[in-house]
Amino acid sequence: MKAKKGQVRVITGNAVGAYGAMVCRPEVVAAYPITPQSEIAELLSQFKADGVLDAEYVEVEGENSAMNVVLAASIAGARVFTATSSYGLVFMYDALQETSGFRAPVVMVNANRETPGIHAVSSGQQDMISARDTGWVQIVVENDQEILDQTIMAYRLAEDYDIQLPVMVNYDGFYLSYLAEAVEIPNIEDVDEFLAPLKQQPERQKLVPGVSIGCGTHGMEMGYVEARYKHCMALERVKNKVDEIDKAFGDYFGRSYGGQIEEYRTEGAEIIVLASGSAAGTVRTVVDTKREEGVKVGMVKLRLFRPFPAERLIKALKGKKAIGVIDRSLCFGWKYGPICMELKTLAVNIGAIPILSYIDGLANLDINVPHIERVIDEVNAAAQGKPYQEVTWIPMEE
Amino acid sequence: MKAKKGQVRVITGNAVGAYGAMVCRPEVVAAYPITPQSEIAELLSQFKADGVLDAEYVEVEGENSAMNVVLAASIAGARVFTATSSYGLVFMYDALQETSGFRAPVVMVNANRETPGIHAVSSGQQDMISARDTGWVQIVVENDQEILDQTIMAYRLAEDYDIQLPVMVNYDGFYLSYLAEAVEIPNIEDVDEFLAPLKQQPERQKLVPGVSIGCGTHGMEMGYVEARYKHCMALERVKNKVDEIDKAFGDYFGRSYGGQIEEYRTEGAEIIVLASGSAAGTVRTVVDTKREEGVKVGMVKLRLFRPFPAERLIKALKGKKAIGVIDRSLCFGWKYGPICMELKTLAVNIGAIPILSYIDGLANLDINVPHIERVIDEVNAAAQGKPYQEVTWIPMEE
Amino acid sequence: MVIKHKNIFKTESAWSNADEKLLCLDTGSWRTERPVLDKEKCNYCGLCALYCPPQCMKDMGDYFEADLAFCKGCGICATECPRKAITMVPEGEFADEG
Amino acid sequence: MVIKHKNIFKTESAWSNADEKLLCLDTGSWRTERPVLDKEKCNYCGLCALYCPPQCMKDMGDYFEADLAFCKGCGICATECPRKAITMVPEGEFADEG
Amino acid sequence: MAARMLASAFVLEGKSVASFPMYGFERRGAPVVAFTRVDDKPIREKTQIYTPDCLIVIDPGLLALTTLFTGLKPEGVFILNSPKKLTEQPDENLKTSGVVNATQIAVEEIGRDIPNTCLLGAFAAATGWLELKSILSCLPDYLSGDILQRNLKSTERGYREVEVTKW
Amino acid sequence: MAARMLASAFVLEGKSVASFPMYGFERRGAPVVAFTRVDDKPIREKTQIYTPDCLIVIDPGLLALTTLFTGLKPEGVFILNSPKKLTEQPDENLKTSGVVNATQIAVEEIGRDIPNTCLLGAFAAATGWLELKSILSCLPDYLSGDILQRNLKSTERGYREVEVTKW
Amino acid sequence: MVEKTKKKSRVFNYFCEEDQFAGGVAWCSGCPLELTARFVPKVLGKNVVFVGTPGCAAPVLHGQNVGAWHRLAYMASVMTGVPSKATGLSRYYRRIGQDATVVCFTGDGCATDVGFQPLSGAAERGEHIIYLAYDNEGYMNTGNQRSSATPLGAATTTTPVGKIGRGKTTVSKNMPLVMLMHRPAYMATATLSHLEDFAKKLVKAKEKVKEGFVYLHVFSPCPVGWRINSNMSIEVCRTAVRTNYFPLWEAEDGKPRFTVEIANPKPVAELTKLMRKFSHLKEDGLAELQKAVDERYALVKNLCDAYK
Amino acid sequence: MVEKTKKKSRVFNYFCEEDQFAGGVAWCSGCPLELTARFVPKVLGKNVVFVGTPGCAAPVLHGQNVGAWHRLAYMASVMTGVPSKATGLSRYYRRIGQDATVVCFTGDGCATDVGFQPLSGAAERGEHIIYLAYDNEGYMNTGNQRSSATPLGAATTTTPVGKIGRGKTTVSKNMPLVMLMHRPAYMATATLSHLEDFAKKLVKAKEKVKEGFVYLHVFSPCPVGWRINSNMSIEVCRTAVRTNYFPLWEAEDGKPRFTVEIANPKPVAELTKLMRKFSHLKEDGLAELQKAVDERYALVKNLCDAYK
Ligand SMILES: Cc1ncc(C[n+]2csc(CCOP(=O)(O)OP(=O)(O)O)c2C)c(N)n1
Ligand SMILES: Cc1ncc(C[n+]2csc(CCOP(=O)(O)OP(=O)(O)O)c2C)c(N)n1
Ligand code: SF4
Ligand code: SF4
Ligand code: SF4
Ligand code: SF4
Repeated sequence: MKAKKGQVRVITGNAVGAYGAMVCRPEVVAAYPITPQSEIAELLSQFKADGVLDAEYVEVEGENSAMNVVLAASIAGARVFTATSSYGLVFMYDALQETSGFRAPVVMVNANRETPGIHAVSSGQQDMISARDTGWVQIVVENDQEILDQTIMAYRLAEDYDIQLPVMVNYDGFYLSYLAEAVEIPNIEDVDEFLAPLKQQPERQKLVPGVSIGCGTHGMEMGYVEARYKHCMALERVKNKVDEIDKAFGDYFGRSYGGQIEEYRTEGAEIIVLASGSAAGTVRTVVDTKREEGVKVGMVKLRLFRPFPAERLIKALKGKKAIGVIDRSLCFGWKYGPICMELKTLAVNIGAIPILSYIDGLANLDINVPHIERVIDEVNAAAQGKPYQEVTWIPMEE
Repeated sequence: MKAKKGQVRVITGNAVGAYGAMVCRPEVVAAYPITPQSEIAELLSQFKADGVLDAEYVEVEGENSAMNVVLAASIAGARVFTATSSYGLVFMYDALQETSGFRAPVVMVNANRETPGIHAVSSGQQDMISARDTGWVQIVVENDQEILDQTIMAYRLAEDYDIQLPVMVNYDGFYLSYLAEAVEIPNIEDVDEFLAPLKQQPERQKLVPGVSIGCGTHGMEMGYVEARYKHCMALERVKNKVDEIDKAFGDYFGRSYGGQIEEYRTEGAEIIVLASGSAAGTVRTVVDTKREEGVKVGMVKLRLFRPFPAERLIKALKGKKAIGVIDRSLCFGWKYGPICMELKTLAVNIGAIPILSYIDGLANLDINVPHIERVIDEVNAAAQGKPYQEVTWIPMEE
Repeated sequence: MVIKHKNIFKTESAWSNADEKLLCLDTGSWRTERPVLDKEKCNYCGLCALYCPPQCMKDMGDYFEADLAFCKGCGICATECPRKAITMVPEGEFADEG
Repeated sequence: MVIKHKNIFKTESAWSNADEKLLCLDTGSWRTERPVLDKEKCNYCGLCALYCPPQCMKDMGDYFEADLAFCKGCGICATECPRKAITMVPEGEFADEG
Repeated sequence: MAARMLASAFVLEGKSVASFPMYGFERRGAPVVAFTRVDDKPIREKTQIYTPDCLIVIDPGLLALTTLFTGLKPEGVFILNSPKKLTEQPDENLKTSGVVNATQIAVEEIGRDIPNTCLLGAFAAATGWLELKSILSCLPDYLSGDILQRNLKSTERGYREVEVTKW
Repeated sequence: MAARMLASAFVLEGKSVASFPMYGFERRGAPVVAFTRVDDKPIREKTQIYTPDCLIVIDPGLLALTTLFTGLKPEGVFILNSPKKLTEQPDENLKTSGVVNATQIAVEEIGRDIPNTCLLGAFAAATGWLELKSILSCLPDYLSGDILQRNLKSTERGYREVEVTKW
Repeated sequence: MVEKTKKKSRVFNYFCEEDQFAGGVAWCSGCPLELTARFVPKVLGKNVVFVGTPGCAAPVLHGQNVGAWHRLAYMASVMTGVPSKATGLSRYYRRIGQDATVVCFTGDGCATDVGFQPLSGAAERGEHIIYLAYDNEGYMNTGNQRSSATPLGAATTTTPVGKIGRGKTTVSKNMPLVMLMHRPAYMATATLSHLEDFAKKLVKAKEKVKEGFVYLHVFSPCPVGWRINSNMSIEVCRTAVRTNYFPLWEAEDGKPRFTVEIANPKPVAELTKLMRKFSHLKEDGLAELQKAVDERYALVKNLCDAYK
Repeated sequence: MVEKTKKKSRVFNYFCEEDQFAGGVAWCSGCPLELTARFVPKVLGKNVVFVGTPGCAAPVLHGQNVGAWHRLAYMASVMTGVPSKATGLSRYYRRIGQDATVVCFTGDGCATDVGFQPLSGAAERGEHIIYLAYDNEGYMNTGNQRSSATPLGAATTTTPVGKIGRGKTTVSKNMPLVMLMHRPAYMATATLSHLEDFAKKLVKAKEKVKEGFVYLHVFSPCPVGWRINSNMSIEVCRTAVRTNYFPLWEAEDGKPRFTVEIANPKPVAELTKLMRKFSHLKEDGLAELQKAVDERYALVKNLCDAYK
């Protein structure tokens, strides 16, 4: 560990997002306000007004433009940042696809919120799920400190020459965006140092005036296939890269998160709860209690959602007796929650064990201790060969 | 069969889409032109100019508005129609989510095309995949006649009181949109008759001026969960409904398509090719040849993509020895093609047999006979226990 | 699945209906000041009632009276009254009334 | 996987570069008529060259000449020439030339 | 469009047809390919045609393409729009060819460089797969009025003026 | 905001804290709830608090809520902003309560109806979980200038004027 | 004792309907938006169908579960879809002969920014809808961020004042004139200090929407975001008119005319001093703002004069 | 024999750069868009960065695999993102001191319809970009569908003529004036018959974009879609100017002035007869179109007069 101790402040998840961006010295920032993200846009504006942040700040007229602005600036060579949530995320959908297709290393934080359809200003991971086919890297974090640390790691990942992909850092809106915790804000020079390895890499292609070069050209037939193939291969490379960067971050700053997934008390565990986001924190506490009661339960926290960390999940879950997956969102057209549905793709590799899908915490509802206890009890029973229910909408049964 | 013989015309898939809409007597139509769909917008305009189509036709300024127009008209009580493709589909993404969340029985045809990111004016199912999390019903068809028949069936499905969901009818852009085939256009009175059962059902809620009633209200907490739950349950109901309507259509018009999936020579088959869209037609011919050669191969054609026809697929595939899945699109973040990835979710139920993923036909490339022969040969080898490659990008190996 | 949830909406999607439930806040409790009328000065022009944002002024025949259940105490009526017939008085002074 | 495909792009994404490959169509073949100049009438004002959409007129010092590799035969030069120095002649008449 | 007219004509003769064009990226000028399948049974393949029975070339410039005849079936027929006659067998696979100056006929009859219907006439004559009258009776589905009349003439002239060679 | 100031004060005393509000749909006026967790160990739960150790009520109107005290731990503390004193034990679970007329103090000191900092003072006094000076030294992180001075006063008065009852 | 005239204001005569809203709705104290929302259906009548979106007017358009804030029909929308939804409704209602006044009711943020494209499109198509934009010069519901309608120099949470920052650096989008150039069947500016003027315009809007598109731009200060004392918000409206900061005019078939003319306009400082969002402006800042105001007023005046 | 003056047109003096395009580019024969695309960088120079989108100008912006149609830097975009992408580029280039002229190059369809919102937003923010909209009055690349810029009565594939249909039923969006009301640093209308006028405006655009936003609206008839003989497209441009159908003007800092004034404007029928998209119009149809043209011209004229 080389980094000096940073400043500890009690700030909200949103403020953490803003600080996380700021210490990475983005050069072009564009954002449009939306609950529960607005505070980020405001704070970055304030940083700029106070001369603390030396960036172009573009007050765009909508999210679609926010993404286009940072995409283009990134292609021109800038380090860029933006932030959104829900309605904003789905309104920039075409731009999201373009950004990953152009291989622009944009970093965005997304404060998870329910998507339009049924109007709601409330927490839920549906927006993240809605963007799973955009070709972005998607990471989910659990608490405020992780928002900050992951934002820094996101730059190191996105701008890596072997990756060149946009990265979305997701955190639960409301539950984290407004949660004030004590957070250590690293010194900006230490962040410079951590991101310095990027400078040793070959330069990525940039759009330069006066040079006969064009970006976003038509990929014709095999040109198209090639570009898509490279995109998919880069996503494959992301998996190990996430582990490596997490380790490097730990070595340097003294905090690390397990990379693609985190295993919590999985050693000797017979059953596993798979969770992501802020709910993972609560799951930890219940795992501890249940362990004390003698239940051999562990938790796997999904940190990387895109690309889906298939290999590490298989490794972590192989040999277990049953799994419960908690989803804070829906997978339309399937009975299971989306993370559960994707996990089941690996069922053949994991073994034909019970995988129980739980849908909970939609629309600001709590994923609380009794809910998680229930999950563990049911998964435990299933592990012992008892009959079980494949899918449970917890709130509908209360 | 009761319907009289319709008029046979040699027209393109797009024209078929326009006729398909017209015979259902939509009251409000909105569309924005885009290759390869534009012909639909043009033909519907011409029908209207010629007095053949008695509908409001709204020449919107973009696809996002097209969807909003028909959504609202539908909520007011109208039968509505729209058509798009690719860039248009992803630009109306927020509106797509709203439409399904509002449970508006909008019918849309989508001429499949590659999505932005890498610019391309070419065929591919990526747009359909990009919309899989919108809560829409998504159906894929194989040929021109099916475009027309499925459009009619789509109204019967969407407006069914037990369903009340928007339905997207997908067909391969270029390969079908511009393909001229002889198509039977049913008599409009027969279509009226086929859709008449909708009139016997209870009326869905409509937005009426002067009445204290509001649509798209905030679903708070359990209100939200309830609405989402109903949405998911309606999607579950779609599955059987699709089978029923297909049967009813067959009884009445003499053409039917198998409902959620079609099984082609699956009886006695040991290996299966799972395909969708226009490629399925070519697969049929290769299956026939291979059968003659003694290979016990059959095809399953995926017609319903959302909701995913899990139960019928399990039934059709259980006991087979190996499966090859042909995807004309990608599932970012997974190695497999998207339909293959979803199919694998069912692997535990189907049995631990080899499932081979093939990615082919991107960006207007052909999914041709040699490719399909290769797929069948490899799947056949895998069925015999030979080692196999999990994922193959066919064009990259050529 | 044992659904214990009792449906909130009769419809498939989320429709609201004021006849079923008219949402209403106790905005009277926001008030820190209360409009007090000097009936002598009032000439029943109704400007106070017209400008009152929550439109909570009741027509009393020859003067207007704020509905204290809803009056937010903004003071617009007092400012806008051409006759200065309305005064804003701190709520504290009415504490005993309930 | 045995990748036989040879990369088209050097970069990760799709970048084009006219120095590497300047796309160019044989637009000369679109022509059904060809501009023919009467040098006597021409006063070298250059309007034909300025208005020519594909900008295919070459400056020959005291007159302009269409590059027949690219001239699309639109006839604008002939229409716009203030001296009527250009005539459009059907390509058929030049069939033997090539 | 011509491909569709051809398809309609075959349908009139009781065949199944499937016809589709592949567009280039460009607005115009770049080669556009159209495929038409004809069969007695329903057509299920939805692919490009790699081994055609007949090749119709509208732009004689394409003769320079080395791959032009790749896949053309033995006994295949080749129809060419060109003012010049073929002096030698363009491809060894090729047994029958029909050349017609469709551009000129079109310019004369229709007044514009739209050689397509003329080539349909030539197709019917050179292949013998289709009656001229089937084509003629399909045109009114696509054209009307004066333009129709002109195209009917152009088709007929194609039928009559095509020069068929057996190699 | 008040919840965050409280959290900061605890951090100053070396505790771990996690504090978050739940917003209603409305712009203002509707009840807004904020939760603060304090612990010696890192806090991992990210849920609402169902069984609080202390309940601070800013709007006395909420006393009418029948569920107000649901979950309050035995030995729990209840802080109320009200001009009126509590004449009877509001809930049988409740052992300690502190009442202060924070609205009035705020109006007097700050000039506006912002009773929050005053209630923090009352909280420190009634619970004894926190030193007054920890709160006071946190306020400059959130406020400045004249407003800070006024709030400091308001906090102190809350600390001094809260009327603590043990039931 | 003062002589009482006992004559109620004429504005009452424009009302054809009771207040359609619940007594207690969650608008901030003193907010003219509340007055706007309640006033509009009183004049337009029961067959108003509101189309609305997130923003401070959400009570106009979003119920909560089965509950609603008012007794009118309405449709909630994402910010990107308001006028398009109104189009769908109005087209169908007209088709079936259903009497309806379809009213889009959004803030300036939706109208000038993230929902501007469909608004412009609906105007171009001449849809039979009324679009009412209440202009509080920012995104208020999300916490007072700048919108395209935020004026030069104003401090908002995204154009904050700081060491370097001096409020918004560009003038606002001149939305009334931008919309005039769309040549709606009818359009007008209005504000809450001039209620009879507003009522007349609503009456005209209801009439002219039968011919085509109607746009209403309502100046609606935000006491909370602009930092105005709650009792002064109507006075702010009035002062905006009297300083020519917000001139009152209307245009039938593209021909503008003033409905209120100000003989001796006051300086804009009279307006800015009523609120604190401009309190950091020094003399030069105020002079710049005054220049922007003058320039804009001259533009409207020129156009009005041309059509006299 | 006519006396030869041997004096080359002055327009040549505005060129500072060779043609940047390949000799053979896939624009239709006689299309003024091709002339526009080739003309612009000749005047603006090598550091132009084009941002473009699908449409007939795609060659300006989309290469094909590694190949490109021209030798300039460019960025391709979806239709919804052009001015926002230009913003991102221009902000960064200015920040690092890179000389660049960022030019959005789109059709009217993108500018007035599906890409209008970001255009309006960029104008409001005063971004340092040039937005050039070539106006061929429809979506040409997708097959001549109507756009918001399609004029009253014009037949397109989505406003076709038929038993009932009579072409477009609404007037076009008055885009130049809508943009004027955004008060760009500079804006101008231009067309291809008046090349010196156009060149001067480009030179001014390059200068004024240093101060803020620049909008150029270039009338660019589509020989194919409008059904004009290919040799007549420049004449159509000229006639559009001479009939006041498309007046030539510019506005620095919001102050419009004519750059070409027409003494005796010809009736619009002189224009419509040069193409077939209006050929179904009877006398009344033409009269309506004439009225629309007159009304619009009067509006510009009033504004120009006001700033004289
Ligand atoms: C696409 C999208 N982006 C952002 C938001 C977040 N949002 C909700 S309300 C609001 C402000 C609306 O401003 P305005 O229309 O002016 O209304 P006001 O809040 O001022 O009443 C915003 C940005 C949203 N709902 N949708
Ligand atoms: C979101 C979206 N919708 C539709 C299209 C299809 N499209 C491609 S080009 C085009 C027409 C563009 O019109 P305009 O901008 O006027 O350019 P022109 O074709 O006239 O040159 C359209 C609608 C698209 N590319 N993206
Ligand atoms: S405004 Fe004043 S005078 Fe008029 S009715 Fe109200 S209180 Fe009376
Ligand atoms: S104080 Fe405000 S809310 Fe109360 S009556 Fe007066 S104007 Fe209405
Ligand atoms: S935030 Fe402003 S505009 Fe919104 S309700 Fe409150 S005072 Fe009115
Ligand atoms: S379609 Fe029209 S605008 Fe497009 S290149 Fe051809 S002539 Fe020009």
